[in-house]
Amino acid sequence: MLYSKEVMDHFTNPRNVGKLEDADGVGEVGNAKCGDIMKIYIKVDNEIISDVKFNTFGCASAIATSSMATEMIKGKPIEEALKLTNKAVVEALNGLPPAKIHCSVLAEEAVKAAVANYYSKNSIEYDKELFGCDGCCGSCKIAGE
Amino acid sequence: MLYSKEVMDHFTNPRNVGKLEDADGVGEVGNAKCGDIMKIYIKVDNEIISDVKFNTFGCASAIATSSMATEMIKGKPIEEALKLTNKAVVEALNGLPPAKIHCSVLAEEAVKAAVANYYSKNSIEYDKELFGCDGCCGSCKIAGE
Amino acid sequence: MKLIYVDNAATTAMSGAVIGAMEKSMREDYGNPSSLHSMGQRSAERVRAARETIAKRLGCRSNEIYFTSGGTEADNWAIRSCAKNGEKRGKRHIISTKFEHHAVLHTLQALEKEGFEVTYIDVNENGIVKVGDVEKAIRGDTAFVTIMYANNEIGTIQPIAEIGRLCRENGVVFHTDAVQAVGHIDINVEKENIDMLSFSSHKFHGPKGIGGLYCRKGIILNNMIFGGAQERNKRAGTENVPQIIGTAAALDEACSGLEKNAAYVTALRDRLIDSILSSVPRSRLNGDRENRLPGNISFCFEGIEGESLLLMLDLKGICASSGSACTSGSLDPSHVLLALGLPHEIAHGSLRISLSENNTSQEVDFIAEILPQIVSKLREMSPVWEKIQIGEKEVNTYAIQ
Amino acid sequence: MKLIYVDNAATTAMSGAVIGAMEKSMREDYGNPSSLHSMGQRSAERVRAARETIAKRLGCRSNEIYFTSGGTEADNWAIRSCAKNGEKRGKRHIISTKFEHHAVLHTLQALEKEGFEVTYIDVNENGIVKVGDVEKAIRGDTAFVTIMYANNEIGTIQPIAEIGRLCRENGVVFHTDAVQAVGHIDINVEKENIDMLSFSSHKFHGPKGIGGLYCRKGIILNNMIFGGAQERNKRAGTENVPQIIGTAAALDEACSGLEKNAAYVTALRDRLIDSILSSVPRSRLNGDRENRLPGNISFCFEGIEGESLLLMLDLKGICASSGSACTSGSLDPSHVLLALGLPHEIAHGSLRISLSENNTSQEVDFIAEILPQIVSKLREMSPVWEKIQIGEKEVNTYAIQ
Ligand SMILES: Cc1ncc(COP(=O)(O)O)c(C=O)c1O
Ligand SMILES: Cc1ncc(COP(=O)(O)O)c(C=O)c1O
Repeated sequence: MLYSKEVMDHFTNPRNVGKLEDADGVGEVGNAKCGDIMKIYIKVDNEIISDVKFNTFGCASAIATSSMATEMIKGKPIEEALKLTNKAVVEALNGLPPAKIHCSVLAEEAVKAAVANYYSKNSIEYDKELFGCDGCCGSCKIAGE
Repeated sequence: MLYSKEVMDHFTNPRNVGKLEDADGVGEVGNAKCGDIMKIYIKVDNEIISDVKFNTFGCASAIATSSMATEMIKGKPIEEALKLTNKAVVEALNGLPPAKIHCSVLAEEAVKAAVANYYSKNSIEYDKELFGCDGCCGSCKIAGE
Repeated sequence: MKLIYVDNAATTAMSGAVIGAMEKSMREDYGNPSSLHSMGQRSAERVRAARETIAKRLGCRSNEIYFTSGGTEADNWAIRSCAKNGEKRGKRHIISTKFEHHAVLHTLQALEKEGFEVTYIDVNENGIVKVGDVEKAIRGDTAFVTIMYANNEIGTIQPIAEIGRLCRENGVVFHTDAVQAVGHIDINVEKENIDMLSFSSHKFHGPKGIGGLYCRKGIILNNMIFGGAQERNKRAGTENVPQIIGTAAALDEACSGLEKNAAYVTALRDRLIDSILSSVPRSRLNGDRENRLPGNISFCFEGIEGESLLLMLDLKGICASSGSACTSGSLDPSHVLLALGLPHEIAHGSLRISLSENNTSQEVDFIAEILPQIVSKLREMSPVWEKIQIGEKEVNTYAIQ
Repeated sequence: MKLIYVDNAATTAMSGAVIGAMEKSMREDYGNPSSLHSMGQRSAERVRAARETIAKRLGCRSNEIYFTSGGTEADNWAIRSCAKNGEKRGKRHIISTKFEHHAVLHTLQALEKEGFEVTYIDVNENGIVKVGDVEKAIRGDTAFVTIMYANNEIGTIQPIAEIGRLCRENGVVFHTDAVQAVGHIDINVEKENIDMLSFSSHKFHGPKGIGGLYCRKGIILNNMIFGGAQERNKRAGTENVPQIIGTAAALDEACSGLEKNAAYVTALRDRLIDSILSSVPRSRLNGDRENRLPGNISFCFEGIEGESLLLMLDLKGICASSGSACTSGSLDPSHVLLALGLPHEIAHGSLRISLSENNTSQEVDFIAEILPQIVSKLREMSPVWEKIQIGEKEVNTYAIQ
């Protein structure tokens, strides 16, 4: 198989699909031209991510990484969400094909973008260095190939 | 099959194989370097080829053309033997592969060489034009390919 | 789960009769056709007969057929050979189209690096080359024209006979990659003014890894693979006797049943196209509605991405194809769909269903039922679809990104 | 008439198990390995497993194996790729031998026309390259060395590991055409310092028209056939799944039985060689007596020509081979025998008997009985033999003609 059992599981039964109308932070990365867009909604209560939803346009691994990433940050302190790496997502999914690594990068960045959005909305100071991505998956291409 | 039924017949049961110790004319053409030598012995009685034998070193078509050529001149007036063409031999054998046409040229030339030898021995004047071959099959290569 | 195989443009299931013929040949014809002994000559005779069969079906002489390891090698060979011939006469210009198969495109790109100039003709929105455009592109230094017979992604059939006539009139050699057409459309190289034609057996229920090149007598064919004297000294390598026999058997079967199969498959195709167009909003049929291969259905669905669609279908047992080359590590959508003028984001949402005479109307009905459900499911989780729905992002705005 | 097949160096009868595996694969694995759906991925998995099997048998990693359409393509590819790499670094000198297969020789000749310089090393009278000669030939601008593992006509085995070591020490890439050796001799590319190796399945009871190239990781492999992303983007064309599976099955079977088969075949070989040497006067074994492929017997018989010998044997049901390329329209005797220093006229009288484990001692006895009779019959009608007999023409005098 092209994809691991874990990827196929998260692709066929994606967790946390949907929108949060009253989200505290929303992050969107990627662009349709490149074939992947991820949009993550978070609800934050006492610095804890109490709820999270995603919407993704993209391939199976884009959907699976979104699903896995949301699972990995749900119920976690927001500080911890910021530490989520694409590597951790890939590992949790038991690997991705080389050409699909960029999807995990996108997932990491979507989470960060949602957190950044929450910080901005609430005028919380944050370290911009943590948010390297410009939201264009073109820059992730290097990682993916 | 590579060869016609007729070629295979003359190859497997070559007619007139052997030597004539008291030949009136002997012709040898080709050379071992090129892979074909034909030697034809004729006995002439009253300008008629009363007997003919051949020895050939060469491939199946070299043997078959020798055999066919000797059959075609046996019992014929010597003048007629001179008119034997390689084309007639090829036709009688129901064709040869293109790369093997040179064998039929060699057979024509072996007959002519034997006749020439007979003429010389008997100091009979003859038209040298009829005997174009220098005995080297290299010159026949063009015809064969 | 019973699989529904509708990826016949990628490759076809082998015909049972062809497998039988090949199995027999594998047992019997192991002699090398270059060997002089009877085992070898028997193989040579089988190859001769197979070549004859194929030649008859294409309308040429058997000494105009050369076996290759497939469509790709045939394309590479034809193009390389024509380029070399052109170069010798100082002609370094080539005409092709924007939506050729990679076997053609990548070979042309390699030639561009070597100093050749290639004019890639635009295809219309409907995926059909205009003969007039080819005419305009022909120059004094044009070495040859290579235009595919039918496109592998969108199935559109090109005006080959007319392009052939045009080339003949202008003294330019004409090659066509007919890999998708042979065995599916009635082809006669003589009548259609084709100088060179590539075909591949696995596209018409024959074996993979074998195909051939038709090269009209009189056109110089330069060797690409050197070695023994096989294929009249033009293509070295021990002949693949069982596969050659399989090719002849498959082509014979395909051409005998061509009319009947084409009618049957076309009817299935049209029913499925109509069904999808009516059941899936914002769906778009790629390529001309009529002038397409009997089995080809190519769609773009706005707001979703092809690979996930494909895999969702696969989970339901439906084996189809997306236009985009996901496995190749490329992030780009199909060059064919882009050549039609589709914006990237729409081209990403492509699906190719390619039918064969092995498919049933039950299968087609099942696809018609399942496909809209899956498209809906994916759209529900698509931020792109959301934007399309609320009109925030018009489809056309994608195009100018 | 039951045929006795002793032309196994030309090609082998397919193993029944291999045919079975291929027949199954033809029915089941029709999915295109590039397709993402389950049919396609199943084929991809089968190809992966086959590649692994082959890699294990050759002592390399599976991503160092590339499938080709046979030994010829593998040879062409390796040589073309090495030449290109050399050219980029200003190295345009190549080392090979005088008795390579035409797949190598003709490719090298094409490169010579493009400006490369090739040193063709002499082979000894016994058909074995001296490592010292290779060493002497290496220059600062040597791009690569290509020397066959075992010769196809006379069966001699070359000192590959030592040549490999020498090349490694000198930083020169080493390719070996191991088409005759793989499956017959134990080979380990790692231990033998081989950078690139060609093989062909039909030489070890596998299918025709498929083979492969081992290319050590780190050596740049330039594409020869352009198109799709198959073979890790190195060799385009839809994978021949059943033949790939057949190749793995055949190599596995050949290597499992290698020792046993080699011992059996070597014993048959030696018996037949001894018999011929003692029963046929003025016969000559070509190539080293010991250091040769288990199944190879190559003789020259003075005073007769190979093709007629071959056809006479065929009429008795014995399928063997002559050294000379009769069918190719060439009048020249084998370049291999000439490379041994044999005069043309003796080289014309060559016969190759190549045995496999399918041959029986009864068959060998039959050949030992029939062969001297046929040689006698042909010599009786040979004017060359007559001259040899009467001493008018010494064999050696032919040589200086
Ligand atoms: C139009 C076209 N050309 C060429 C090819 C290449 O053929 P093959 O895979 O047999 O090399 C294909 C299919 O893969 C094709 O569809
Ligand atoms: C030594 C050698 N190299 C290369 C080849 C070519 O292999 P293939 O016929 O599979 O292309 C052969 C056999 O034909 C051979 O014996």
